[in-house]
Amino acid sequence: MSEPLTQEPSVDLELAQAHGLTPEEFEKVRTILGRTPSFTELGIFSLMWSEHCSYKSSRIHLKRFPTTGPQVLQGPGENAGAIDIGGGLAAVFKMESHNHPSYVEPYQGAATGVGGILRDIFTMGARPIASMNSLRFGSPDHPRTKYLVGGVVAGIAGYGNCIGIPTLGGEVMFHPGYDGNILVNVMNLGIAHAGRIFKGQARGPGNTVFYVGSRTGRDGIHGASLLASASFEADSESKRPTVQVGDPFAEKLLLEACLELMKTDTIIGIQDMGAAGLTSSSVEMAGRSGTGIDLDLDRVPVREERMTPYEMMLSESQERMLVVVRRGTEEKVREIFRKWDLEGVAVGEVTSTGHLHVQFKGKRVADIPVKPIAEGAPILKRPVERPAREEKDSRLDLARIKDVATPGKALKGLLGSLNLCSREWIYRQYDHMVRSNTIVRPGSDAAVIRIKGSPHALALTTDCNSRYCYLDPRAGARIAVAEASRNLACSGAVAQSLTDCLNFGNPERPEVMWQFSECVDGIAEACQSLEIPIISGNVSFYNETEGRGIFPTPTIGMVGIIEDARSAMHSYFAREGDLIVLVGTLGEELGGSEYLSQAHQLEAGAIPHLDLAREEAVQYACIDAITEGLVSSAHDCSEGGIAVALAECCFHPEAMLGAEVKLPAGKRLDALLFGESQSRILLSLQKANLPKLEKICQERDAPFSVVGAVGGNRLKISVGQDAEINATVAELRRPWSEAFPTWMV
Amino acid sequence: MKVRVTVMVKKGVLDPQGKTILASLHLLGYKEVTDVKAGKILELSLPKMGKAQLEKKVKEMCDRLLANTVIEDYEFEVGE
Amino acid sequence: MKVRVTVMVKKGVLDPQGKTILASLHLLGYKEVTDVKAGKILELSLPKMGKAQLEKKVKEMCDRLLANTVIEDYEFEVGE
Amino acid sequence: MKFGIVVFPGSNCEHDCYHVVKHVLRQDVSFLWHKEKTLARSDCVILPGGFAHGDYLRCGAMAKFSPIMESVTRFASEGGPVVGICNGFQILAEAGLLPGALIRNRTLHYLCQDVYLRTDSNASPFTRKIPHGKVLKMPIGHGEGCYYADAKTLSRLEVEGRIAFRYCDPKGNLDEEWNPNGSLKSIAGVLNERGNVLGLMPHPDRCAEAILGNEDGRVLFESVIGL
Ligand SMILES: Nc1ncnc2c1ncn2[C@@H]1O[C@H](COP(=O)(O)OP(=O)(O)O)[C@@H](O)[C@H]1O
Ligand SMILES: [Mg+2]
Repeated sequence: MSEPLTQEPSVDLELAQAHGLTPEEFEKVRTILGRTPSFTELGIFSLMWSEHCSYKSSRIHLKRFPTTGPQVLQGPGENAGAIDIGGGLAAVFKMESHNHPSYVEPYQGAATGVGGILRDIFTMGARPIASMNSLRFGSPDHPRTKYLVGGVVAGIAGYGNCIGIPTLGGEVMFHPGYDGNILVNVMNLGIAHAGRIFKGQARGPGNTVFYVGSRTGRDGIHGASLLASASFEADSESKRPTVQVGDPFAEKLLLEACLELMKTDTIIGIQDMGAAGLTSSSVEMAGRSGTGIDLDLDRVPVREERMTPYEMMLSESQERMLVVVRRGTEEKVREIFRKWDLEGVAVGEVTSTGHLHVQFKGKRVADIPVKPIAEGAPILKRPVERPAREEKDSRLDLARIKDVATPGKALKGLLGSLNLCSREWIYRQYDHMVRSNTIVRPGSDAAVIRIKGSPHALALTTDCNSRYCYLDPRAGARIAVAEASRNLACSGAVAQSLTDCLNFGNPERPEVMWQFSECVDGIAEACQSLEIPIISGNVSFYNETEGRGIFPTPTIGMVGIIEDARSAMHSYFAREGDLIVLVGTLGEELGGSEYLSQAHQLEAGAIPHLDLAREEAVQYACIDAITEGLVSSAHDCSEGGIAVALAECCFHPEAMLGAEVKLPAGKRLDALLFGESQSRILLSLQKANLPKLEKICQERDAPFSVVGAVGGNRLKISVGQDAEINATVAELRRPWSEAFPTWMV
Repeated sequence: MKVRVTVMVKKGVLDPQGKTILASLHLLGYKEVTDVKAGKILELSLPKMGKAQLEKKVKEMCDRLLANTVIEDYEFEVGE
Repeated sequence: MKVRVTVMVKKGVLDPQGKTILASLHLLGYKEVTDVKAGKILELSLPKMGKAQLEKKVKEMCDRLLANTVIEDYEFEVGE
Repeated sequence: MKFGIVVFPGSNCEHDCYHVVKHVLRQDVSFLWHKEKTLARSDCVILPGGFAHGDYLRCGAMAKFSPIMESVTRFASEGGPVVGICNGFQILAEAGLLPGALIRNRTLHYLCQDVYLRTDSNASPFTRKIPHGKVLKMPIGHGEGCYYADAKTLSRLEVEGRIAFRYCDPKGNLDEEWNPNGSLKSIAGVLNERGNVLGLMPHPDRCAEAILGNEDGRVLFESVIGL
């Protein structure tokens, strides 16, 4: 080890703490190195051991996830997971968060979030073909909300549209709990040849390490470590001059160049340089392969003058990859990147030293044993404690709440609320048709894409009711999985696997860790029961501002397969005279509902009960009925209950159709119409198909009842003898379709 | 009165547009161009008012709407 | 040397961006703004050269690439 | 028939066009990388949608200088059929192969949705199989699709029957409400003087198969093939 660069600050505990390391962690660094780290080394350790890279708070919990299954080709641990989808093809997918950056600069934050998840996918050798986005914003009245919504949506559109990957759906929710911490979760799915999946590895000493893509600047230095380890304070905006700016055009070239390179036999391993850039890509690749890497920073393409080794190792500049290629194939690699007008520079070599050696201007500026830094990150067992608050919120005395007096008005109110209204204002800005695969467009329960050259189609959805997760994290997380899978079932797809994005507050708070742990268990239980393995995911902690954390939000992104693409189903009534069937039972559970929150400003009560066996029966009955070609539409009941679900069924984008529905009287009208009981799907079908459906439901042990018929231009819902809702579809649709654009103006 | 507001990407922040235009100029043979920065210009028309008042107002508009001060710098110039 | 090329929408051509910004300014309460025109600015860096030569070159770049004269006008200014 | 699909850096609908031509219509087809100089004996050239050069500066501004464009221009001047879809239209306009320009949508938003088009000219290889006045449903996906040309050019286009498609309501009536981007005269597609070069913002390549729920775009390809 030569002398540290003179201009670099000398390292002590204080500086280490400023980098987010605890005194114990700093001691551990010194033990590993046998000396005090240089400034550059300190930066490298702080990144690798940040929450973002090391998962130090979450790791012990994530072990409880079921991650295996016959379809799983690649589980968690690589850049993304992969499943077998038949015909020699694999679906590669993952979800990522870009919450803090999107709050600071919504357009670029969301855009670079898309860019990052895309690299995770094509790094595996898959061509990305579908994106989803799950968003949470603060109160609609908060002065920053509109600006954030506009910026985030434009950023996702700007990046995704330019690179030519359709954004097919997602979810949006508004709640004051997200005022200071919005959530921007983006998911991507790509298709690869099952036998040609690439990994982030650096095998074979003597092989060459290539830097490809855009040049390195001083972007987001300290982003990953600081953002992921320190909570957000009100004045944080001023502290952040280095926002990353995305360049979707550069990424498009990088994508095409990498896919072209992957057709040659040059690649040993490849990994994107996301947050923690050159540092995490080199350390992780060498770590997985038990090798070392020598890097020569003088060869790293930079776009700014006088960049220091510290800056180069920590930069989060976008649209870059690290590729290890077989020795002797360097010229082929250069040629491909030249064709695409991108940087493609050999910056190092794989070694057998087991060390990361970083060279700059003839001096060695870092010398770190790879294994201890890659695997020796602290694993924390943070205290977990159930908060007292839960007791109070779970009590809900319905006797003190007046039943709904004018259900028609209440329905219009719900349909015209920002949480339930049409999302067309958003998805119209997303190119959701490019690549010409889209069979079911955004607007239905799940989006469906065909796979060219295969008879199958894929269905995608993202779901999470975070109010449920706040009231009861374990049960809420279970419902998130069940609902996602139910949404897939409504398109005719059998759920195959999921990815998750676990968004939580400060893990140093025992009650946040309790929420986290409960949610993990809830997800695991539902996955076990429904046999849906988890193949990838992401954890985002510290979504907290001035002591106020978000609702626990474990977003689920799920992928299913439809055997015959032609049977893909949407959620709109399609034929006059069709019968409407409810698979599942009516239920009257009002706790935690959107209705209670909107009509009574109450976020309380027991959330709906979920019986996973019943759930499975209902879903499979729906899938069977769709597969056999019996139904004209399928829609699940979620937020807003059966009344909102029925209204949504009437809103066919091209031809609205009404319905007449009769429900038996229950205990309370509001609970019957707007309660959110689980495991319910509304089907519409021709009368002649009813016996067949009956048989399916009996075989599957799924309760069902005929509740009405499609037709006319009104939605009429009677309960017992009384017509409780009777409105034209047009008059219901107006508030639903106009709420978002009107609010955004 | 006319006010010309110029908004440019902050130093050090990536300017993908400028970068790409530079590459195109090189392709067209204008190799002597060494850098391109892209920005926007907004020409506002306002009624006559005092300079101090005008400057205060325009600055406010820039901070609130016309520029994104997280990644952009702005300047403005008052014309006739 | 730096050259600042300003590209503005031609008179008579639709300028949806200017129009939208004007509407937003009005929403924010800046009712006194009567018009907004949106344009682009491109700052080129070039080595020192004679003024005539420079102007000829930049004009050529504008005509060929930097502006579309069907919809845009341009002007440029040479700085230090 | 052999199709050539030009691929610019940033094109992103080249695979969609390829799929339609090759797998739906079973024609010969090859990609033409923009740095190439020849058209590989193509009988018809397609400039696909996308964001050539990121659409930085102006859509299509830089693509017009790609080496392949010289051959495309020559091919067009010899009467060869050339169609530019979406970004391809923007490139043809920038290159001067078609009149006018495409500017930002009047809402400033990117729009991805279905539109209705009235066929106003079937005097081109791409529209000759479409009955005059026929209404087609097609998706659009663009942020800068508002057609602009000066008054003289517009009236010339009209007089010479060079407006191929206009945005309309489902029955074929011109109506500003059904003009998604603010295009002058509701113009969605135009022809060059000779009628062999077509530019249009909507995507026939996204609606040429039953599985996608809409086959209205197919007739454009069938027209040029002569099926
Ligand atoms: N951010 C978004 N981007 C694109 N599409 C969205 C977004 N949010 C919601 N959607 C679409 O709007 C429809 C309704 O969403 P949601 O109410 O969350 O559905 P569900 O309750 O069935 O999960 C879905 O098709 C969904 O994909
Ligand atoms: Mg649903």
